[in-house]
Amino acid sequence: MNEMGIALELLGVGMVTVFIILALVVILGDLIIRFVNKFMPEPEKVSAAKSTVSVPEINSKKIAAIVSAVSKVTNGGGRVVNIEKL
Amino acid sequence: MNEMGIALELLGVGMVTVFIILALVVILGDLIIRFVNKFMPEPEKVSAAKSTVSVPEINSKKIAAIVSAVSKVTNGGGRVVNIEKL
Amino acid sequence: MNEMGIALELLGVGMVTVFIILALVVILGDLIIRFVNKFMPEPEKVSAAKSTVSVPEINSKKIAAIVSAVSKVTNGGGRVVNIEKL
Amino acid sequence: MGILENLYKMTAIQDFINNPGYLLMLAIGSFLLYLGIRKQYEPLLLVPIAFGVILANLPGGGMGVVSADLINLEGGHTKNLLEIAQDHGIMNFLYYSLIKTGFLPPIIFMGIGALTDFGPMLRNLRLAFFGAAAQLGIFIVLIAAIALGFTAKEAASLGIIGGADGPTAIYTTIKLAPHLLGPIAIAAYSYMALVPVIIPLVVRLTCSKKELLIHMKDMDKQYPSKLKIKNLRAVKIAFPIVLGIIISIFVPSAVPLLGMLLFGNLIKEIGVNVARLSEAATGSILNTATIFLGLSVGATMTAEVFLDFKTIMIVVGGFLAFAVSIFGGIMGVKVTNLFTKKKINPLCGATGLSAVPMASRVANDIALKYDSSNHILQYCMSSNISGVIGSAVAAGVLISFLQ
Amino acid sequence: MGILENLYKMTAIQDFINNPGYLLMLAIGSFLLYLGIRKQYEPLLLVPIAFGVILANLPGGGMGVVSADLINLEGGHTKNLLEIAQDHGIMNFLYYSLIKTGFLPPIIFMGIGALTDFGPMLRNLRLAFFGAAAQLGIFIVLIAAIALGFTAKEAASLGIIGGADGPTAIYTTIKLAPHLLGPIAIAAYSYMALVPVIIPLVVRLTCSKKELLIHMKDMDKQYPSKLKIKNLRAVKIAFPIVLGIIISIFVPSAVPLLGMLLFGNLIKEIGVNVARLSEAATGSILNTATIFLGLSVGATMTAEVFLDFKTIMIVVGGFLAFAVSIFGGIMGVKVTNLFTKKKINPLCGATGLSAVPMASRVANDIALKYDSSNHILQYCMSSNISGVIGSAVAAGVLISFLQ
Amino acid sequence: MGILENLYKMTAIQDFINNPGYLLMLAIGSFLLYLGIRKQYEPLLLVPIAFGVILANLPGGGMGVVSADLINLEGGHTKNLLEIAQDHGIMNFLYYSLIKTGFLPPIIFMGIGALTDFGPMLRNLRLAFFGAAAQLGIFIVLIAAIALGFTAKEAASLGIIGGADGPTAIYTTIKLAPHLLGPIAIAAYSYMALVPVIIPLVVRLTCSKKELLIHMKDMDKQYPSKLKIKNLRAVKIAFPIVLGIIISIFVPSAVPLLGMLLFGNLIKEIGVNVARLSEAATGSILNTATIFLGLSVGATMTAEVFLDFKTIMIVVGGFLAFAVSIFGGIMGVKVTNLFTKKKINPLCGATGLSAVPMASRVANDIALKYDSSNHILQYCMSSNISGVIGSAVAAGVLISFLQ
Ligand code: NA
Ligand code: NA
Ligand code: NA
Repeated sequence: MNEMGIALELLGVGMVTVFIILALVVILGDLIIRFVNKFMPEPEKVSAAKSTVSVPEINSKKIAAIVSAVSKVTNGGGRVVNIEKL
Repeated sequence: MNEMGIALELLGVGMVTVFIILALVVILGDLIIRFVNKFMPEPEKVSAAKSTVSVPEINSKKIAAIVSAVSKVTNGGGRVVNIEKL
Repeated sequence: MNEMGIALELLGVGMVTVFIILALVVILGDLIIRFVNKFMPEPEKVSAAKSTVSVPEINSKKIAAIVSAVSKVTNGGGRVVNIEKL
Repeated sequence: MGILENLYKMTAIQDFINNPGYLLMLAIGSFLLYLGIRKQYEPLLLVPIAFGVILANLPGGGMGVVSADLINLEGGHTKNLLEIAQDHGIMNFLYYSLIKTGFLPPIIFMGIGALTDFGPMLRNLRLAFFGAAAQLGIFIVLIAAIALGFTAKEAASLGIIGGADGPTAIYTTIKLAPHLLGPIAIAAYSYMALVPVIIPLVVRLTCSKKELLIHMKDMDKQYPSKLKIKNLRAVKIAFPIVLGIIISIFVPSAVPLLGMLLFGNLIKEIGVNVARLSEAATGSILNTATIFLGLSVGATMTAEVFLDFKTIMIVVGGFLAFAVSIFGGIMGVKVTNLFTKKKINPLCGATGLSAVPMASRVANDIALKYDSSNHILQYCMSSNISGVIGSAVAAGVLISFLQ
Repeated sequence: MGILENLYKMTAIQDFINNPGYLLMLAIGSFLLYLGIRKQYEPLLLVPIAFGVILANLPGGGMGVVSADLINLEGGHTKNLLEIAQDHGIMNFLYYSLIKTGFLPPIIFMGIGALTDFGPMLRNLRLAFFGAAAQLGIFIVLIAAIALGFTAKEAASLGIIGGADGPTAIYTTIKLAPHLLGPIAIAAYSYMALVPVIIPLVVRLTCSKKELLIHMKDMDKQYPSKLKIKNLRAVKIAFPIVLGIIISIFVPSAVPLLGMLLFGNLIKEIGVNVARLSEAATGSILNTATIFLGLSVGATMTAEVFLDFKTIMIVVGGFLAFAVSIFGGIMGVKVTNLFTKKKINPLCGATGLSAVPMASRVANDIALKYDSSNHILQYCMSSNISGVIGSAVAAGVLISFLQ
Repeated sequence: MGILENLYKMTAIQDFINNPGYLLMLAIGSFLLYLGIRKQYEPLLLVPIAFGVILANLPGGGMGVVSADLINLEGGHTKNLLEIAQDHGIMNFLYYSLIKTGFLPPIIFMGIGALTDFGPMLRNLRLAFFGAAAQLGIFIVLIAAIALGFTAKEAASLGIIGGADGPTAIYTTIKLAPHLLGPIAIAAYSYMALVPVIIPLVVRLTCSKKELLIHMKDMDKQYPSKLKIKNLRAVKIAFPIVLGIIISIFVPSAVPLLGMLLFGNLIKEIGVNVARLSEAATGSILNTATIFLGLSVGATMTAEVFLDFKTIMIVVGGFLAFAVSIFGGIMGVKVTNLFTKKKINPLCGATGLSAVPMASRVANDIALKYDSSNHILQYCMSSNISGVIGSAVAAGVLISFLQ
């Protein structure tokens, strides 16, 4: 049966491909980690300084403090829609 | 006059339809309220519990704290629309 | 050479046009400033009153207070992007 | 010499000399900007529309919407969007992909739905009925316009201004008389902005002081009848679903508008689980749609199309449609009051014409002027919101019969 | 009399009498709404899909997606989008411009990529391999479906539900069997929502208590082997770029999905310098795409298309595909455990089928039930995330061979 | 055996062997990513462009933009967007609907307008004039390119890089020489990122220390002449309207760019009443446009198109255009200084080439190095902003004469 032949071939090709690709994911990931560990082991300082900017470390306590501060000064009329770390 | 005939018919059909529909709005609204009052008079608790699950990153206690803080200082006029974990 | 002729003409037309337009920018800007200074020297009160209606009534002092509060708790890393009146 | 000639040819100066109508249109565009910016007439729509008018009337800029004759090919085919963009520029690309397709008005209705709270209507459900009477202006002006020589399709597009609902007016006009889109849209939004003038005018002409003093809360206390809602959230979720299905069975041609309105409302009421969707519907989608709707509706108003006798008729007819709709709403209440003991303030009928929530605020202000304890805002909101449904239904009837 | 007749003709009542299937579809749409709203089954997708089903089955509303036969013209040409909108309304405009073009699934993948953190996968890289075994259900159900009379393309679209990935299932079905889009999308999202039921079921049938007690952190301490990542940010930036290129060379037909996924991930990892882009990708773009995808996928489910024997087969087959995929992942671990000293908890294989991060949470809960110190969430996330890649690769293979 | 053969056929390995140019393009894409991510060269545009280059050069992925020859049909017709998507995939769908139509650059200009503050220009209006002189590089490089064998249209697209304005360069190239879009866009954005290198270079070659010490604030005190603005808000609202109309009369072909720029600016200046619109223009619309512009511009750079002698000429010519434009701005100041007592620092001319506000910052830094009290940022901003208008006008002239 032709359709069934295709189906069986797809089972073979498909599973083999998926296994190859995810093996590649494992291998490439490993190689990238090794490469980076060897050639750029530390987050470079220039970039690091900049990158800390990118992870806004405003923790929830601070948010609560801000929110309550806002509420207070606006007599309940204001709301903090968004706080961005600069 | 043909166009005028259409116009008069539209006046009739249109106003009748609008009246029927808004009567249906009143009737259906009434029925829905009665139905809900009878079969689900209280906001179910299960659903409420589930929905806190769906706000994943910031835990519910913190949210409750923030929300109550906001409510308190705003005398109920403020609302926290969205809190995102940064 | 025909293409080169076009090129030289474009140099002429183009630079002349750009100079005319930016001269117009200077002249029109000047005229608008003079016109506004003469006919609406002050930010009109009516419009201001109207706009406060539509503007969430969070005045600038309050905003300053909020912003400084945010700066303080976030060590200068946060910024209030938007405050909305509910 | 040749350079100067070429330079002059590049400019649009000769076009203005040949057709001074362009200058008039630029003046009209600037006046609309003045209304939107200084007078704050529905600035969210009127500013983009006005700028669209200006862009469209800068000859040589290629930003005016061209007639459908240039888009239609033989055999019922049309140019495709890529050809439209290449032949007629980006504004026609916008207009023919977003407006002519009828796409944006339902999208805007989705956003409006997600901003609308049916709560006040559910709490005063009976008053919702007066949203029907306040559609009268649509059909009266339709008849008048036909008497004055408009075609039925044009007359319907003119009448729908009396629904006091911008997207509904635009949607109906796209379907029935797209060549009148610009003036009708502008009339609709301008008169919506003039609601604080038009409602008091009509009320003064039709209502007695005694009627305006009818105290809604006192009446409620005297004749308590309202159903108490025990689970508002469940009602609010069920309402748009049931309503959408039932209305759509009666007026299927209103589905694109009402369906999207109620979808928007549904995702609002479901709440946190689909908050991403309602944020998009009321935020980026609604705002983007507003910009492109405004610009491209404005860009339909080229000198050739706008400077026409019909434009003046639309300005006059649109005003009449508004006024008659308010009158209809008021008369609806008066007639009801003849048969009931529990009287209704006729201001709760005047607000049946949509224009949410401005009409209710204006009506509330009038009521408070007569009796400072007579807060009727919540009552007015009921007919006000139902007026949105009413005009969409009327639009559906018109489209269904005339398209 | 004539008026009443016209009024009746305007309504859709006769359509419901002629074809009661519409009513059934409205009931199905309402049931899907119930699942999405009350049961909270993937509400972000299921609510728009369900509403799309309802809109499509309001006869006369013109909101149902029409067959491609009505769009295709002779000579390999199709109607253009403007013609589609004018002939078939805005829902077909949406469907044919955004879905049929294959546009939205990659756009949604971009957003998912920008929301995905590859960190847990990079920290437990070896476990990523089990994302492959968990694609078994795709191919097994494909074979079964062909045996039951589906065409190869239909069978592949059915099988891909076993990838447990909504956009991938939709993309594959658009390419191979667009007439089955509605039921397949609904099955995919419904079963994703049922992961907390399906995983425990399969685990109970296949895993011994001893296996489920395998303690992942203890194993890590006993057999420490993992590479320490010294500069996570650099790895996370390099990873999507390198991976995207290499995978795409092997399975080019997966580029639209995986390329956009990895682009989204890249802009996420770059951080502040392109924050505007990742905000757009995860915010307005993703949300807008979700609304329009849901509505128009739902709108494909008109009575004629849905009420078909194949729909039931899809419901059954989709479930099987899920179950077999979970089984495959578990067996992958069991086989591996035969050859290694460092044992892996089979739950870390069960999560290979995508459904991030719900599958991992469910697996973690099961592990904790057997041993309250056995926190395996981070381990599960590895195969869970790699399962997304795995099913996109499987989709690429299917499209490449069958299209 | 058959399976392995089929598996191999599915991969793109043979394509790379047949055409190693793809590998070179992947390397170029990776290098551009390096510039965008690590060197932070205009990352908002360069990262999407670079990823687009990578996607386009994964053979078999179908993500490369195809030649217009494959899109054009006989009789001036083109494939419609649905056919383009089905025949050539989503990237061509994006490119032909958003870029080839000329849609996105004006949309991006709208966002830039809504981000631009004309205040500094209005306060130092006379300096705006030097934005004209700084367009010199456009026309000089145009002449040079024609001398080297480029067609007039190609030469104009190359020259416009000297306007230092990304969207303007892209818009002009779409209209005149779309086959050069990729390299021209990349050159434009790369050199904009290199402004901190190019301006000091040209300044060092052309300006004496004495000139660079000219103290702008002292000059202002010595020769006070400036008009005081009494109502800045009114001026800022009137300015874009009046300016837009007048400029558009002179250079109608610049309307799509300048009209949208000034519309964006107008909604910004109106403020709170239309805040929803300016938020959309600078937020979701601008960000979405940037992603899709970047990806699809990058995707035009397939191996066949890019690996051409002209690409190198564009790289060299683009640099020259930048340098000559800066030179033109400086010479404009020097010539003016010959005739006036109130001297101007030539750095205020160097900033006439756009690249807002980076050029001004760089010029300010140079001035401060010579005299730490000579803060010229506000002065530079005037010619810097007017440079945006200047290059859009130049683009209008080029398009008007050559299209
Ligand atoms: Na109305
Ligand atoms: Na999967
Ligand atoms: Na410039």
